[in-house]
Amino acid sequence: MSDYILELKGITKIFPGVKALNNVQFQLKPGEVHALMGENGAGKSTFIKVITGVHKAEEGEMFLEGKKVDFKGPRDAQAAGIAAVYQHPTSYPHLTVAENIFMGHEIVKRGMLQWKTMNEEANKLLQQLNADFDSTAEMGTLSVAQQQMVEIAKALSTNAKIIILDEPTAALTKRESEELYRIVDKLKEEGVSIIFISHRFEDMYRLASRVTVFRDSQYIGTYDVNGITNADLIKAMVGREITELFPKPEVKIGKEMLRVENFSRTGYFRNVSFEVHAGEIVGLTGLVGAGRTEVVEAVCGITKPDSGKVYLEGQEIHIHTPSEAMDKGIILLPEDRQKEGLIMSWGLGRNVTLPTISKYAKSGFDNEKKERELSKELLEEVDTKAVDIFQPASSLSGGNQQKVVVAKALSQEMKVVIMDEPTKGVDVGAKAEIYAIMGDLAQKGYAIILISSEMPEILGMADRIIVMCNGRKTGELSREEATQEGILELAMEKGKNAGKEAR
Amino acid sequence: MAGKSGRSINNVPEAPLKKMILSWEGILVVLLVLVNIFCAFYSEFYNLSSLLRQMPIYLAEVFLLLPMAYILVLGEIDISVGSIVCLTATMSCIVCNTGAPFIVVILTALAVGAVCGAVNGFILTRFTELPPMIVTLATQIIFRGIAEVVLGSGGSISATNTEGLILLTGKVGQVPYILFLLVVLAVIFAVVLGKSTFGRRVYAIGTNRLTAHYSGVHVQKIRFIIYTVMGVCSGICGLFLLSSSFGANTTTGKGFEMDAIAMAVFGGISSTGGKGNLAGGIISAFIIVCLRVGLGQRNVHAQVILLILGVLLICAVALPNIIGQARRAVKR
Amino acid sequence: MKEKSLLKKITGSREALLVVILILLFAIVTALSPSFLTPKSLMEVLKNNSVTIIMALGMLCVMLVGGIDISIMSTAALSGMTIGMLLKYEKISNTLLAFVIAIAIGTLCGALIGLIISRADVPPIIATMGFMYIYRAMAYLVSNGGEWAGAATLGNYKDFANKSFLGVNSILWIMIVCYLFFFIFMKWTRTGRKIYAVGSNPNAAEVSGINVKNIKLLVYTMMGFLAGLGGAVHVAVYASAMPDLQQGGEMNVIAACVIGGVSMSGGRGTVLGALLGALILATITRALPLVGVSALWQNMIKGVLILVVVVVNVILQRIADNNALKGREM
Amino acid sequence: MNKKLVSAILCGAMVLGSVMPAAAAGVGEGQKLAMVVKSAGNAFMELAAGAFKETAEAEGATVEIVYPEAPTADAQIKVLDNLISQDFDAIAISANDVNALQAKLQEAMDAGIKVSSFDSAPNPDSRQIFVNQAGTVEVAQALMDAVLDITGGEGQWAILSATSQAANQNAWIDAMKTIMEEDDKYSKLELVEVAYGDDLPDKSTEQTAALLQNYPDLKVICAPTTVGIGAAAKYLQDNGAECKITGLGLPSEMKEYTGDDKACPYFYLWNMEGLGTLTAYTTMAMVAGDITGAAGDTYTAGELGDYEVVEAADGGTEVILGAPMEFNGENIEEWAEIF
Repeated sequence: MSDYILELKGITKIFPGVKALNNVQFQLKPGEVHALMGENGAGKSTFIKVITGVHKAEEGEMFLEGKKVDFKGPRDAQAAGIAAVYQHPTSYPHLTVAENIFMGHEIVKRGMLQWKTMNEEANKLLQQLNADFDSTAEMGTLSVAQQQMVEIAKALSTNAKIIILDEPTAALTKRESEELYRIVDKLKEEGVSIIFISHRFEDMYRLASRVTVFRDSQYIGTYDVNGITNADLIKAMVGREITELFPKPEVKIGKEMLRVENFSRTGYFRNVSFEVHAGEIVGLTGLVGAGRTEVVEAVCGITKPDSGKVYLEGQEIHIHTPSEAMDKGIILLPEDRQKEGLIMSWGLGRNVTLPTISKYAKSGFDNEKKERELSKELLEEVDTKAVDIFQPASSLSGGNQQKVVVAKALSQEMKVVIMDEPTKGVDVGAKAEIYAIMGDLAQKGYAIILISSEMPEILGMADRIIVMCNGRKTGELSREEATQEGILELAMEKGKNAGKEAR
Repeated sequence: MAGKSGRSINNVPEAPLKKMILSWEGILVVLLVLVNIFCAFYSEFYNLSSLLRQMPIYLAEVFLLLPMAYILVLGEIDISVGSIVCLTATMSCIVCNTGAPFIVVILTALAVGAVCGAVNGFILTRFTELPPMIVTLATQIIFRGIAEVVLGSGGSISATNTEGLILLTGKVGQVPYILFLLVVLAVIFAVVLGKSTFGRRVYAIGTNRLTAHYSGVHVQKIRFIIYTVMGVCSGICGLFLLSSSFGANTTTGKGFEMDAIAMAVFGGISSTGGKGNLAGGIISAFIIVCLRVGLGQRNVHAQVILLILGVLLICAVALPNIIGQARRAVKR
Repeated sequence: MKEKSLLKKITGSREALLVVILILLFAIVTALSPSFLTPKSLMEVLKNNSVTIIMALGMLCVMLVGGIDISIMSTAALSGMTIGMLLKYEKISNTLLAFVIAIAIGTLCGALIGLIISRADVPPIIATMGFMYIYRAMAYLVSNGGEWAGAATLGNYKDFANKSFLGVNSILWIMIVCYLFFFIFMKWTRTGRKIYAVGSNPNAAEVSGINVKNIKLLVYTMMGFLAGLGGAVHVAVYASAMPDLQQGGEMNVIAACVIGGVSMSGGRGTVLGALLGALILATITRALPLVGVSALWQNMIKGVLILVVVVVNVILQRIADNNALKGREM
Repeated sequence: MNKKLVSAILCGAMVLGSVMPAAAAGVGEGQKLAMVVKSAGNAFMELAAGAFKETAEAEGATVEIVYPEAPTADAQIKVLDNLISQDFDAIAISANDVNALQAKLQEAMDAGIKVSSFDSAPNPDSRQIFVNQAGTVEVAQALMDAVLDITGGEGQWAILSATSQAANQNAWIDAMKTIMEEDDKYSKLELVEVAYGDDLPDKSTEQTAALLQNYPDLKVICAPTTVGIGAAAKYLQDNGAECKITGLGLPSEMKEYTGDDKACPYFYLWNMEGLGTLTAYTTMAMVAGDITGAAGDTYTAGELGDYEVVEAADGGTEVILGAPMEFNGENIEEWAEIF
């Protein structure tokens, strides 16, 4: 009998044109929580898909409890007791929670699905996870965190011996992450082995006993979590040292640029007021679903607010469409790069120039030469790792995609820049670069609103922090007075000012 | 700027000529030549003058292809155009019979078409949840239904004042006016789609509607404009049909929407949106016209011609995919 | 929690809404023409729209996976015409055999479409448009260029539609069996739920080990099966087979599904919804001549009614969503 | 690349589509004739087309039967364009619309092609002659008398037509209305509605059902269209309705429903094959220069006998095949074998 419940040796996986994994190895001890880290594009997700049988490796061997196994598809892995919770919830929005949990291993009697039993079983699992929703709820109506919980319930329902969590906390708020930690601890106690992928160091320190690092499709090393420093780990991941993660420059705060007064939209937010000054970075935080994104989307004309006023440089403005906001210099970098920020199948150049194309067009006709020059200039300015401006946005890593989104914003005349979760799913190396760009923009005198759920990011970058809860602004803290605990308290001030308790 | 590595990003495009030859449009041009050679051998009557003489009635449908390409690039579909053609032909015929100046007849056709298109556009932009297919299916029934009501129990109207209509069927030498008009419009539509900022935005909407909206593209406005233009072009089509038959009836333009969509798809414009260009669509329109004329001149059964077109259509879309899959399989 | 249960109520009540619309329609039509609401008349509504009602089931499955099939009536024509000709020239005389042949042809046609769509990645609307021409042309070829198989030549087959088992008309039986089967199949079997899963999130389906391609193949094959059956039913009900039978009828089937709340982008739709949609459409078709709408106006009013039904559906959904938002805690 | 394969398939399909002519000697020697039917898949048309082809080929002519892709005037225009390109001597057409083909048919005539029409006539300006299956008035008269007879002289009746724009249907319906007004013996008949079944079985059935529900005392439905009469007869017979049907139909389609105790006591049709034959002789005579299509011309149509061109009601000229034939319980078996 082997020491390891799962062992992979010499795994190589080739996609057309790319070696996604190059001779990597991995060992998982029974009952341990093992973190798998590395920058985006390092091959973690591909590696997971090899373990779960979604991809088949060209070379290499895999041993489960010492026995060599060869998965032909996801079903084989499932049968062998391996379950994965993927980065993007792989749920079926139109189906119920119970169905999502039991998809693929439904309870069947005489060829008929046993709905009643499945619903009951699902409810039991959900209770174990302290979930606050029913198994007959439709998946699409749940929040991201709740969906994540369903995914975990799904992994549990297969009685898996090995559970793989691929960035489960990326979409979760602090509080929800705590909930997840609790669940993972509980699983560990029950003897389940867990592979945990995350960009967050706090996740790793909190949960894992060992950590394996991948870089550029290669295996770098496996370390004991207690025996490695933060800096060493970053070095292993990035291949170089990062001196300062939050390069917040000292900027003299200028005049008021944007002021929002008594902004309301039924069902999303109510009576939100704030202002931003030139050179200032204002952090807007709160739990997911607190209405942060909705507020700025309404400011930018993407949705319509029911009431409220917006002032730009002291003048009241009326914005009805996104293009009006852009004309006035209010630029939004949307939260979801792939769905809202970029056209993934388009070349980088065209993505960058999409909002501004008519500005340098000659009587409605595109000036392609100028367009190419401009996009090259902007993409180089934010230091995008790209070969040419014609390669599709989908070929870039998350961090570089975010840089393209920034370049797209830079192509416009900016006064106020609103960045919605700019580092979500971005690896640590690229994060630092994005913070640097942010600092740079502030120095140039733009007013910046930074929406983020990541506490260190908010604390590290913002001059002033606005906290929202349940559609209301619950507090405002200066850089000096802000602490993690203080923000959390405001962010969870559920029902304190609201009329009646939810539910 | 911080973290500047001085990395340079290439912004010189590939040689356009090479790209052009290997593209679907390149293949289509070759196919157009082949079809013409084939037809010339197949039918003893197939020559330029017979082609030019027979072309106008087919070309009327090509007017529908032009805006239909935009709609397909948007990732949408309009199956009401055949009915708009019917309604415009009917209304302009009525106006024509009152003895109104011909320019009024033309304006009527365009205006009626524009109104019909705008109705589609209005419903679709107002109720964005509704799929275009079902809305235009309903208006397809409605527009033809209005024509049926207007035409009354005879179901047919005939032009009594044909002076202006005859003008439309005129020719320069052997080349009919309609071909000139079509070429001019085709160039305009193709250039606007391929080279203008408007066209770029249409592709943006068709590829990722949400990103387009976030990037300041007036998604609903553009959709409304395109559906209205679709109506206007249906008006032009209706006008030429009116001039070729000196009348209209309840079956005028029936099934034209499918013909227009088939031409566009054969030309490489994907029905899923964001892909293809009008050059391909127009070449494929001429391939289909030539093939139909050539086969028709040997009196091939109409259903057999449709069968051939059906096979061609599926092959045109399926073969590149199958070849691509095979190539990938071989590489592995 | 409150918002969730409200949303659930709305999505759950889509069918209830349709039932209300149907009852309203019934009430209006009956008020204007009392003879509408008699068992005989209702039976005729079902029988005369049996082809649409049966095929709506297949279209439901196709639309659930985000596809569409506009070739169905050509498939029906090909299978219907084939058995018509076989019966006419006395190659076969057995009614059951005729049904089997028609269904076999339909299934084959559907499978071919499914293969092209699932294996060669051809967009469904394009593939089925091509096959719409192809199968229709084949129906003409089968009919020797345009022969009909009339009542006199169909032998026993034509009596099938008038026979009753246990006091219920045989065509109605076919519908009942189809709907019962699909109701169970879609709700209680793994394969049925896989169809929903593929439509709801194809990528997730792929990852969780569902063979998306085979599911697509399956739904188009089932559609073909029902189209073949529809062709046979058409020949039985009208006692005549013509190569142009049911031309343009595919749009009725699609409209029935959309009215019944089946989403064109996949994932949403129920067997009951498809049935109600088809019944609403059938009632409209039946009612227009009954309530004395002039022949000339019938098409236009039918179109307007379809548009009104789908638009009203959207507006009600919006009102419901809005109410759900208002109910949200702040 | 892949297109080569496609063109190979194409060639195969086209060879199938072409027909080799047969040679013989007769009136039509060396003539090249085309017949344009209303649409493919119309059994009724096939009878006339078959007879036309057989007759003309027996006389030495080359014949093409051409089918438009859809039963519309637009599709017929495309077909006519093709025919004009091919140097035909004559075109015999059954028009989908009275006026829509005028421009094309005139172009054909200008190109020296003789234009005859049959079954459904285009307007007088777009044809040189119309071979009328039975005089419009004669048909209307026969149908009116049938209605009078079956109703027993009084009561409600309705018409179930094809489409609202079918030229021949409308002509008969108008003629029937005129006859009804002019003669007192029809005064007790009440025409309650003209319904349109669009030549679709389901719509025809729906319309029949609606007629019965709306007019419970309806005594007769008159359907001058083959699809309509078939669908209505099936509906009436299946439901054992009191109401009877008469009209114009194909004996083979109507065999099941015809007889004294059945839904249809009797109905009419002309000799469809005779129509094809007469059209063939008429067309050949025009090409040969024996007639010009003017009123008063006479010619011999093979075994059908001698015919004279007369003025038609619409101002053009026509030849009339003969009176419509009555099919009833006694002769239906026999005729159902023939067509």
